Amino acid sequence: MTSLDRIGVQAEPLYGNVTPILYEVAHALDRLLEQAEPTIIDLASLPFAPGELSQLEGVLGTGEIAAELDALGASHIRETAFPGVWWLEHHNTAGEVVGRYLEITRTPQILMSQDADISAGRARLVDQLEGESPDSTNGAGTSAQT
Amino acid sequence: MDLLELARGPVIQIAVYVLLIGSLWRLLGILFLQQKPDFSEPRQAGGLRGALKVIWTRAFTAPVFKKATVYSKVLAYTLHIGLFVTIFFFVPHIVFFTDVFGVSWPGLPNNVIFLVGVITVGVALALLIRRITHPVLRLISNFDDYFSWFVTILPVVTGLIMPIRFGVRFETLLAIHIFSVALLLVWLPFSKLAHTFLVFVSRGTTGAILERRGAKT
Amino acid sequence: MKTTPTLGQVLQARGVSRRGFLKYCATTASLLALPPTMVPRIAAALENARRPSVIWLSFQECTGCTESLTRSASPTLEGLIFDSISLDYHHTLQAASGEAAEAARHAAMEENMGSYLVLVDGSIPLGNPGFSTIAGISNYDMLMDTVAGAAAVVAIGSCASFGGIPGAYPNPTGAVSVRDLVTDKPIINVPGCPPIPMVITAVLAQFLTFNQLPELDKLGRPKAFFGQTIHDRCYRRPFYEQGLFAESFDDEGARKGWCLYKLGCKGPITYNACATVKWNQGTSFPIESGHPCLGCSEPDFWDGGGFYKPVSTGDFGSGAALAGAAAAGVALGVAAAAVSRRRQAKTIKEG
Amino acid sequence: MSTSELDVKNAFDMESKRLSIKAPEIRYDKQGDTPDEERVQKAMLHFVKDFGTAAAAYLDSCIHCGMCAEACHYYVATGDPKYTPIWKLEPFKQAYKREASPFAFFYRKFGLKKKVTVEELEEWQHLIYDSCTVCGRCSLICPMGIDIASLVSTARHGMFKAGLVPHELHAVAERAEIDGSPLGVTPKVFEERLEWMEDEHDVEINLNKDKADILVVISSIEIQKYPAAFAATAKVLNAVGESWTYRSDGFEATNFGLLSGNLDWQRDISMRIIDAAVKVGAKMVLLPECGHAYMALRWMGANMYGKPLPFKVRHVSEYLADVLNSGKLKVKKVDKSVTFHDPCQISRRGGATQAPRDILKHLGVDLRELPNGGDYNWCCGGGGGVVTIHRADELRYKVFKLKMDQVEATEAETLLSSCANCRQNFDDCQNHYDWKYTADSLLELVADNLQEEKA
Repeated sequence: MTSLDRIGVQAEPLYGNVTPILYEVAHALDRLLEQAEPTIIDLASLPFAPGELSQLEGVLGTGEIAAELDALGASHIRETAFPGVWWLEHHNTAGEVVGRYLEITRTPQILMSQDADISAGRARLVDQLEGESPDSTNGAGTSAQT
Repeated sequence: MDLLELARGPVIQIAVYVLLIGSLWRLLGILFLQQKPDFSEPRQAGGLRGALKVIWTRAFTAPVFKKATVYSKVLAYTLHIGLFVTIFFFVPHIVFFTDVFGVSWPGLPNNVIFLVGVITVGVALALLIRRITHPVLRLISNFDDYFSWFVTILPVVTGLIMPIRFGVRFETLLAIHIFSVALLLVWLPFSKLAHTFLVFVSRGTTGAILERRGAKT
Repeated sequence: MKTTPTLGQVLQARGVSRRGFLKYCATTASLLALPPTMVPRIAAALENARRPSVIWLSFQECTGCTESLTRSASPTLEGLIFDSISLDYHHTLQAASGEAAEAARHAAMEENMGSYLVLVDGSIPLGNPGFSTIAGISNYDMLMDTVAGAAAVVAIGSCASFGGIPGAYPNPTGAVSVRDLVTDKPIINVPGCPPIPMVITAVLAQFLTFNQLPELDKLGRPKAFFGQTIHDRCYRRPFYEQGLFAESFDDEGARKGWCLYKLGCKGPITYNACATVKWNQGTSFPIESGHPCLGCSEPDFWDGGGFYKPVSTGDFGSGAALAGAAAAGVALGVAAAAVSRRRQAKTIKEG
Repeated sequence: MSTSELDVKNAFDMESKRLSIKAPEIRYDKQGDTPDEERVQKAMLHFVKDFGTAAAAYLDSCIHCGMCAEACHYYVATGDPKYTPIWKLEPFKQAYKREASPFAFFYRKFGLKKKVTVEELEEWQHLIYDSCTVCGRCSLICPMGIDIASLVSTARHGMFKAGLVPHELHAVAERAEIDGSPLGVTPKVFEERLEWMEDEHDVEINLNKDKADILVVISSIEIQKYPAAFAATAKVLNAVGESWTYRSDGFEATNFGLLSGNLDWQRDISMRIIDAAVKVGAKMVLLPECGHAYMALRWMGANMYGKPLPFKVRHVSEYLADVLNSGKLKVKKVDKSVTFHDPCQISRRGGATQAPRDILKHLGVDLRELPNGGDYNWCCGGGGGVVTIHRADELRYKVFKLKMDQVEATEAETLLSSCANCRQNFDDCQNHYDWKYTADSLLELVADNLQEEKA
């Protein structure tokens, strides 16, 4: 699409790293169903040829759920076309990717509301109910999110 | 200096010097012995022609001896071809030779080399077993035979281990491989492995003498 | 000694949510090459971790290592390093200079005696102290003075780890590595020219998380990152196994992305994590852009005999030496034959 | 030393020495009373004294593959590994390594090779003499091209100097040196036998002519056992119309100096013929049906003489083939099936394999080649002086079975050879086994079937 594509070095379509990962995912799904044991695959620890990551992403496809998380930078979390297989991508505040994971689980841990956050939220709510003005609580809530 | 540097530097250098000095020493120590003229009336031209003829023809077995020697010959040929292929057609080796001699040639895929290497080791084991069990070979074998066997097969084994690793660092394995090659180079001129060059002298000598007589070579 | 807040407290004060913290922990696990199942333990440890004081010394260096670190794609420098460590001295980054800066260094040393980390980039010249000085203090004196009260020293980059370019032949400044000088403190070498930024942060993260130093190889490098060769983890490895090699930088093999072994790739003897961690926010690593690995994280890589010389090649010395050896062989052979012939003649004479 | 002093020491015990070799029930012979140490020293030094490039290359390039065993009739017939041809040189390797090899200095300095004992040499007497006919078959199987037969001959030089030769062989060699014939055929006996044959066969046999183109020699075996050879030779030469003669001062073709390993005697014996030939101005010396005589004069004669011989040397079969091919001699057709036993020294080692086949073609016989015959023929088992060594008889008979199988496989009516020594061995073994084949003379078959020139 750009002149970059005409540079001599091109990616061969297949180096063979994608298929083994897909097998690993299939086994992880077995474990999830039979033992309710989730698996996380750290994609950063695996060697990928140019194009293979997007190839893997393409094979896994897009499923029904996609979530955005905004904590210390954005995170994209979505279920792939294979239910139970989640694609997680963490970015830092500069927008750079800092981690890519495949999570084979029912719901990724990070989507769950965390006890610490729940209790902090509850405290805020109680404070609010105990007669603070709505304006000031609003501001506190905003600051906690960034 | 780490192990690999040692192997690639002084060790292989000294080994090559020893190989060179030892081989020439042995070869010339033989060639410069007395060579009495043969005054008998020749039946036909012998000399170089006969020498070259036998150097070539003795690579093959006379039909009458085929049955008796087929087992050892097949093994021996496989061993030699296996060594030749693994030494000269493994790409990293070719790269090495290119660096030394400046010429390059196409190599074979690593898995082919690996397979050939495994076959070579297998055949060498079969030959060793034969040497130990066959009454004739057991009788005539000495330290040179067994140690030369070991020294020859060691580089093949250390080479084969490299892709398997067994958790050892690549450098260490490469260094060990080079050490084993150095051992081979150092041992070669002083042992029966010198047949790599002496075979030409002994076959050639017989060829020159017998061809001159018109005798069977 | 003042009590420093725990990391948990720092993050909380900054209003970072638990999710953000978990995300940070996952990234840390990834950094430390720990399995994702370790995240809860990391979280527990980090919550209670106290920010260590860090003093960064720069000697004969090019600032490439600092550049590398400040471009770290891990949790950003401001997000991780400055939050989780207390960088008390870094003469390139800090605002203070001259005596004020040196005063900050001494203050940090005194406050954290025995527990601070010293990060060093650049090699130390022993030839003449005047080759490299900071605030009039020679590199050697500053290093020895600073490490005296340190918990550990992290040598960042090949210069600090092994001598690097300044230490390459002919080494005009008499440059040496930190390991050559410091013998009584734990030293972690993070070589590379520059080192992979994630590795630097990972070492800090491990120190921070578990208050311990990573497991090291014999060259003092964290095994988690330097345990395997580039060759081991290279995506082009299948081509090596099939014997498919690029012969030049513009042939078909090069275009098809075949193995660069023949073009001098030092991957087989270079221990580093480039092939998996990659560079530039995980974009790629040199082999991916078609250039062989130079082996920059290995000792003396500048003097290794040529970047484009394949690794299996040996050195047979000069042609003259070989010719000499040949001449010696010839002489010995002829002499041996002569002696034998004399002995034979004697036998014949004596009958 | 004298042959009468048969210094027969008892057979020595080998059982305690070498696990792999069975102790043979044979005695070992020693000549003279040289101390053992000196015997060993002499054997070693005289083995290597003539070592040139060829022998050195041979001993240095052996890879111990053991294939030579498969070519040796002694190994094949017995299955005993000690008969492996190269093993027969084993103690002599030490001599080579210490005295003449490129690294001899180190071998001497550090004693790298185990010292040879006189007991070993005695044991090897059996391997060097009793069980090697120097037939050279092993030389053809060796992948390194080592001529093992020539090494055995060289080893005999050492053994002779050490006085470790089987007595009978030593005795016949000494007699040949002193009397001019291994079988005591003095010139007087020679002349008597010649004249007897002249009468018996009514043929003119030239003797002691001053000048002749061809000097004819004969082997003592023929003189004593197959005297018809006199007549057969004369008939042929007369028919061709050659100028030829026998000489009383140079009639003996055999050379037991060569077989026993005494180089000086070998030279003396060869020089008798050479001197006689030079004296009569011969253009050719015609050798009789004797294998080692061919090797001794045809291929070694000039080297004994020290310069090229002023005459050609031909075996009678070569001569016959020549005159038959050129039409100078004509023969009648013979209607029978024939197989031919090639004498090792003439065919395989000497290169004259084609000649007898040409002759047989002219005779028109049904030639049935021995299986694996010709250049790869099994030795008769009596060559190299072995037939003279009585203690080797049993082994010789055993080995001869190979020959019997080979001959029987052809189902030919007649067995021919062109070596009196082979024929002698065939006769002896025929007697031992009560075998149906007799080895006949090729020369006599030709002589008996000459086409009369004028009706």
